[in-house]
Amino acid sequence: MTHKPLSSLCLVTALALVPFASSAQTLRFAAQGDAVTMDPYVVEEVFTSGFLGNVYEGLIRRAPDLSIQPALAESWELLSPTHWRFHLRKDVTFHDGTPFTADDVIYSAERVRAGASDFKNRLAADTEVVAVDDHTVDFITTEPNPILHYTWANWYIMNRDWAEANNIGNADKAAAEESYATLHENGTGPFRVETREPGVKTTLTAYDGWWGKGSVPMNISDVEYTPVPNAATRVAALLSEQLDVVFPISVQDIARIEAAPNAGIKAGPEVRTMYLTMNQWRDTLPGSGLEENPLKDRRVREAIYRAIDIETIHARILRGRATPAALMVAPGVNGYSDTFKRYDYDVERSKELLAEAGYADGFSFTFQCSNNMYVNDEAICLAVSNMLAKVGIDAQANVQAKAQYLEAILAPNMDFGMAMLGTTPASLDSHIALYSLHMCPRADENSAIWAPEDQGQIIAGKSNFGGYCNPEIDRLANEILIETDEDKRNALINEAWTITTEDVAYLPLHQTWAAWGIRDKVDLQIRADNVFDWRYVVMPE
Amino acid sequence: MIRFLLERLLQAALLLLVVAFLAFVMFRFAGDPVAQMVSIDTTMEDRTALREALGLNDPLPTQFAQFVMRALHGDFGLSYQLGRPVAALLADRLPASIELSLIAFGLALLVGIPMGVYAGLKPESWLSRAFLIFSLAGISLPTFFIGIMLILIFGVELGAFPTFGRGDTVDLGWWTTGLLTPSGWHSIILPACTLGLFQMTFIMRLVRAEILEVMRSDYIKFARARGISKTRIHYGHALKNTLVPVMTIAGLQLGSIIAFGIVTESVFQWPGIGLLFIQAISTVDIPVMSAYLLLVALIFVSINLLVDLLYFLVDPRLRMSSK
Amino acid sequence: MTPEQRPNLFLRAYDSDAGYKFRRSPLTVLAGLILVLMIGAAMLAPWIAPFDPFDKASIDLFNALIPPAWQSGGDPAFLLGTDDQGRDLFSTILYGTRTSVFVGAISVALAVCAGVTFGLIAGYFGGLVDAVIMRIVDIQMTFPAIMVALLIDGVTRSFMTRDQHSEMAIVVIIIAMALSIWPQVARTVRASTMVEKSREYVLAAQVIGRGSGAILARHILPNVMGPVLVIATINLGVAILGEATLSFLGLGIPAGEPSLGTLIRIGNDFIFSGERWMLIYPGLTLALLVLSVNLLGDWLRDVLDPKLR
Amino acid sequence: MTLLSIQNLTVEYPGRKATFTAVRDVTLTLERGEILGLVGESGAGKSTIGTAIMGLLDRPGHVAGGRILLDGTDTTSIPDLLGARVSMIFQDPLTSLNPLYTVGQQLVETLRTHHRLTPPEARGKAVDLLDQVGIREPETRVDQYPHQFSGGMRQRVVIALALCSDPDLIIADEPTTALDVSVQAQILDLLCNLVKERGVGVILVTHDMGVIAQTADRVAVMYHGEVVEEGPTQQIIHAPRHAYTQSLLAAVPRGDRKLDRFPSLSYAPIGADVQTAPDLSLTSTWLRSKAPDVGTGASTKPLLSVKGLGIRFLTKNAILPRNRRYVDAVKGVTFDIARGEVLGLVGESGSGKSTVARMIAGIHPPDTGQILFDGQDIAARQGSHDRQALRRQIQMIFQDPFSSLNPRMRVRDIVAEPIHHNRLAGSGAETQKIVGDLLTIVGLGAAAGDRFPHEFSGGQRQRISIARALATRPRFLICDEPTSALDVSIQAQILNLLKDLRDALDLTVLFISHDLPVVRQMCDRVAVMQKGQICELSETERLFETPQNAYTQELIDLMPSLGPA
Repeated sequence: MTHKPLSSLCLVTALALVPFASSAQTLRFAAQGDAVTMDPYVVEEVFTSGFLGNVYEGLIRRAPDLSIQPALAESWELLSPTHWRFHLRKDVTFHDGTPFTADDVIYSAERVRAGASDFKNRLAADTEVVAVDDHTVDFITTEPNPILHYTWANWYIMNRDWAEANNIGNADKAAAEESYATLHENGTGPFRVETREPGVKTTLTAYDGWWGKGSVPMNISDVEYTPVPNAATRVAALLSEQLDVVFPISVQDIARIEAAPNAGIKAGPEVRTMYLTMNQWRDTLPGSGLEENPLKDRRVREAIYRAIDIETIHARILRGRATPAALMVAPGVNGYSDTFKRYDYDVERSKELLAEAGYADGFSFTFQCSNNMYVNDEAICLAVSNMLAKVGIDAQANVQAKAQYLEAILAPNMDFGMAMLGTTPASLDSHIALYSLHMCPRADENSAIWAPEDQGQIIAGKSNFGGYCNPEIDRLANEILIETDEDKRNALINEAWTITTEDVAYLPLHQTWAAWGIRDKVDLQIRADNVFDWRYVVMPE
Repeated sequence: MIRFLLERLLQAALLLLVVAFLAFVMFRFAGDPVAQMVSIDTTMEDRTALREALGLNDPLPTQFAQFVMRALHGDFGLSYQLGRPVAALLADRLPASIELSLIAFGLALLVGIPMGVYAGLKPESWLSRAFLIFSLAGISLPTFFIGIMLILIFGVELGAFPTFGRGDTVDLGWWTTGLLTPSGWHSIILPACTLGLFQMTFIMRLVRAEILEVMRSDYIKFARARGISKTRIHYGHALKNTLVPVMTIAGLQLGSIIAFGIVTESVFQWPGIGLLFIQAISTVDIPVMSAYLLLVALIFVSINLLVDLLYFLVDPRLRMSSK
Repeated sequence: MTPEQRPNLFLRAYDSDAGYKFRRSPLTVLAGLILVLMIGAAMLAPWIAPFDPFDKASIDLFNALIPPAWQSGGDPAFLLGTDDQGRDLFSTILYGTRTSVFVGAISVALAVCAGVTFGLIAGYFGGLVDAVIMRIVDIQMTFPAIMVALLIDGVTRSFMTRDQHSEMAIVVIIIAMALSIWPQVARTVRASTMVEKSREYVLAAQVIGRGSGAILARHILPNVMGPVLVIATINLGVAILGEATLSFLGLGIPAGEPSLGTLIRIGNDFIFSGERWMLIYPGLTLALLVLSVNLLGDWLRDVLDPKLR
Repeated sequence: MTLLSIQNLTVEYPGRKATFTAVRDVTLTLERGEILGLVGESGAGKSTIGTAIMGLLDRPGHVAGGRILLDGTDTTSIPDLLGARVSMIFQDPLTSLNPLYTVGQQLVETLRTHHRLTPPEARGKAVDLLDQVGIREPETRVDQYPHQFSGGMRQRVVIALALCSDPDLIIADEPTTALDVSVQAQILDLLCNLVKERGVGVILVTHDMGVIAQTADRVAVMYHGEVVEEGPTQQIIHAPRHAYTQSLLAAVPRGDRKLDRFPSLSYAPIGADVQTAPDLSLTSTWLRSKAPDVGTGASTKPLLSVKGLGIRFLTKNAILPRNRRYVDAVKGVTFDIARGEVLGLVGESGSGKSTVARMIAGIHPPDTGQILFDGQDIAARQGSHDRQALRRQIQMIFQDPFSSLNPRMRVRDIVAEPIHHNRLAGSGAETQKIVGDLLTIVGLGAAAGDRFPHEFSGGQRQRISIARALATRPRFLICDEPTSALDVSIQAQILNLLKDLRDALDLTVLFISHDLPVVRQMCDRVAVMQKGQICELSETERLFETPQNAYTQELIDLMPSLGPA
């Protein structure tokens, strides 16, 4: 490009009236944020992992319906309850042409568990990984784990030779020097990174040597990714045909895009469940001025539950694009059952319950909310706060950006009475939801939950910021972990969900729908976990 | 002259140190970076280890000393969020901001000064009144609102201009420019107008006031009495004398262009340092934020120095007294 | 002329040059009227507004997103329609204007207090005090308001609990705006003070034996207030805009207590969905408010100090 | 042919409430080579005539009637009137030149506007012009900027600029008012010589009768927009016919002999500032009743004694003390003032006389020396109660009546401030009584207290200043150029008032002025200051008749006079 600035200036006026031309084979795609890094082990975050899933591949992958598919592993078998054997695909090469072998899996297994990797829990520290031959790898665990590979869809395999040649160390967030892997990749996936300007633009091209060619309908040759944090700007860019796919689309903008002649919407429920967590741990409730903590009383929790008119939130704020939830896991997660029903919306009953518990005049507490983490999170928070006011509960909504919000709700601050959060079980199995959200967060039987000196050791219940504690659930969760018989396991899960629902451990709200804005004639598959798989994109020729 | 410069440099260095300290202190308290860097499921142990590794547990003076020492070497550390050296991040983003600021500022000067001169020379004409009302509207409408409206009208309804980004850029090795491609120029128009509008009306009002003031002065009356032509009086005598105060304020305004750039860049998703900064705020990316602030202070100080030097060129009184 | 014969204050104001210039400019009169009306309505919001947006129990989500009364689907009960929470937009705008005017007025008042005090001291005593204050002013001017807001935010965070902090949001933003305005006031006052202090009436007070404090308060202060008034008016507009911008960026007033900026931010999310009234009316209110303030500021400048920029 | 003929000129300024007629029905003529003096007090409309000729009236002022003919042609129909035919010299040389262009650039620009000249030719001509107006080394100075010239030199440059176009007529609007006496004489000489050499007509607008007497061929006396009398200079000065001219001339202080009082010959319509004779009987009540209570020492000692007074000002600041530059504003000044005496302090601007006054008044602390008041050093006794009591007895009247009163305070509060501050009255009512008396004494009447300073004229304001100064019952009064900003008729009234008060209250006075005739009328002894030092001090009459010092001699020689009476 050697345009002279002056002549460009003249061109600008001429071009102002010409619609934007685009190559049919280039996918121009925008989302809220950028992939944080090209190093697949540094941050576990949906967008980054999903983005890297087009560049790197794991041993397994999830299909558009989230079912498990073979990827770099062609097949696997359970030799014993603790001994897994994975047979690797043979015709795979990394983007630099190196063939993929068992050694790369061993390297990846080492690196994913080293340093400050965010993906440590993909493999227990004591799991042994052994190369049987160049294309066979064994995983030997100390305890039976029937869902060992469930979380492996975003454990991407890296190339040992490339990593060592480029001095790539552990995935370390506090590194003093930039890692080569932050800006560069060497995956086996269908796309290779061409240029990368973090936060500005990333361009990718299809990898000619990709083993899966022809197995998917994909016809794009290039991808141009731009992060566009501002929702209105994203919509504007889609409508002015500067972009082919944008995500996410706010629910209120869906109608506008559907009405546009040149764009459309694909929307579906997410696998993420939105819920309210109630502080049952503190002895006094933050923001209440009370000596005690009313939220420890089950009746009060049920009263709050019944005071929330989920249908109106669903209709007005989410414009029908959500699925009210009765459980802490969504349909599609193993262990979900539609036999559970929400407590009915019943203001009178709610008031009765409060009166029974001794709070006929209501009380107040701090209600922490985010405004940039979930679909319409701020509006939902305010609506909940307004609804609770009608039964006399003053939930003082404190709406903050993600950084401040997380600081407030994470232990040890726990500076809240109630907070709104969303959860997606990484393994798409109920166990993880029970394990991290419902198990008692304590280092051992005798220590207090969230005791400062124990905080470093807490693993079970580490997302249980409300401090819900029921020994029965702890017992069930441990049984579920090692139960290999599927029917028995599902029965145990069902039992656990029955107890937590009865306890009103949490207040599940809904699964919101994710909406994708798509330029006319572009076809793609959306996934409930919001991962965007470019292999399914078909652009008009 | 040299003594004056040295004095100003010393002052500037002091100012930068203070700004560095404030930047450091303020961002030290702007939220917990660790909460941002890890996933919700990370254990307390790992969080504590990370905090230790980042040096967040060191005493404040130690942290500040390290900060300054590294800053002097152009090393602001790695971005917590992006894992890249902050200096490199800023260097990548700076061209976009500078191009936007300069185009907006140029636009403001190019349109604002003639408008101001006209309104100052003919204060009673209806066009001057129109300019004045327009300028009031310009300083009364918030930048973000103007940006949104421009996007809505020219981007969405008319589809005439891109609504975000820089368009195609050309990498010159040390500088990435959007000014060498049609789409680059196409993309810069709306944000530059948004950013420039406030400055333009501001400069217009300033020039107008100064011209009115200068035209009342004795030497203009004397020049008229000597029969010097109107054009010479207006554009030679009046405008030149107007330039001195206009330069100061306009110089200071360049600083505010950078500040308002944050808003414009965020509305138009312009990939400049302002956008980087606002993203850094929401993720509490301390190294990026403090480096940005220092950079802004540095730019501001340099502009002030430049304005002072320009003074010397324009005003002989200063040139002489410093000899 | 004996005091009894003197016309009352209003008549004198009406008859003065300022009053004359005011009457002669229809635009200024209009701006004055609008401003009085808006500020009056905002101050009386609790009595005028049909709904109380702070009374959470009265807000019904069922009423959400009703368009203005004259549009199809509008409800006469909600003149300008409702927002996504079911709050009456007209009431919310009234309360929002109240917040905006409050934030603007208090921050300008604070800035004027600080700016006048330091400007007087710097200008009158000169020397080291002057140098120190003016360097602080220089540094302060390096920081755009947004960054000042962050700084204050950060500092308050360090000694307050979270609850206190979110309750203090409005205070934080006021202090931030005040901090970003005071240098300008201080500079102007300092310049005027340096002029005034060499005037002979100040020397006369010194000869009488008046102390510095009395001279500053009784003699210099009243004579430097003219330009300050102009700067204060203009900066009232700036402060209102600043609050709106900060709130728009999400660093300002919490969403539960509407200000015009937060209303526009919320409205901006609906820019494409057809519910544009949520953006347009708060936006118009803000523009009209600031425009009126600026028009009055212009008139004040013309009357009091044509030299001010 | 008559060069300039003004026929029935009327200039009006339409205002909001009424139309102000600045010039009414004025008819004047001017010949080539003639200097017509246009004299009158402020607001008389003399400058308006000048700007009307140039066609440079400020809007909304306009010519409402009459014609101005230049060589028989109406000036409004002469295309190259400005600069080419008519030129103007303004009052303030400091602001008449564009600070951003060199003197040469401004000359060349003007020359090339009016003559076909190449830049080098124009430059040559510019150098010639500078030479003609008496600027030494014109070759180098032509490339300098206005701020590098002194006031007098700048006025020469202004004259050179006015001459660029070889005009037929020059309007000189108070060309020497802003200059020191010595410079004034040189500029006036230059102007007279140029007129003779070039044969141009000059209209000299001034308020200064002395300047007129020295320079003008004919004089037109203006009063309230009208020409009340016109005639040859000698006739006007020595045999004025109109009552206004007579009162005006009577009020001009005489430099040649001392009078007891200024003749109270006043022209009736002057009205606005004519006060009823002050009722000095009141001085016997409050001002006298409590005689100064501190330090009434032996009456033979001087009341004020200044010894080796010195002060220096920083001219260039620097971080290192050794790089700082100072100027000695006052150095080794020593004098005594006896009780009841009036000591005059004269000198040109910058000679340090005001600085001496301010040190005595306590505004600037002196760096060296002593100020003994009633035998006690008031400079050294920092902040003590005694010092405050002594200070109270020293009061000061300032030069500029427009800035010496706080515009935001009512007159009553201005006068009451020293009483409140020194707790001289027992009650508010008593204070009000005293303030009313003081205002009556200075001839304004008690009702003036309700008004603000801007409602008063310059002379009235100076009376308010005097009332304020008297409010502490001072024994010592410093008058720093108390009348230099006033018209002569007002000056006479104020000076008479000061004389009366001094007599009635037995005040001791330090009287500072650059105006030698005024000093001769007012003072018992005179000290002459030059460059921060006193060069001569003696009895007034002796100093004026037989000056010992060369500088004093020069000042007295340059003293403008109306010529032999």
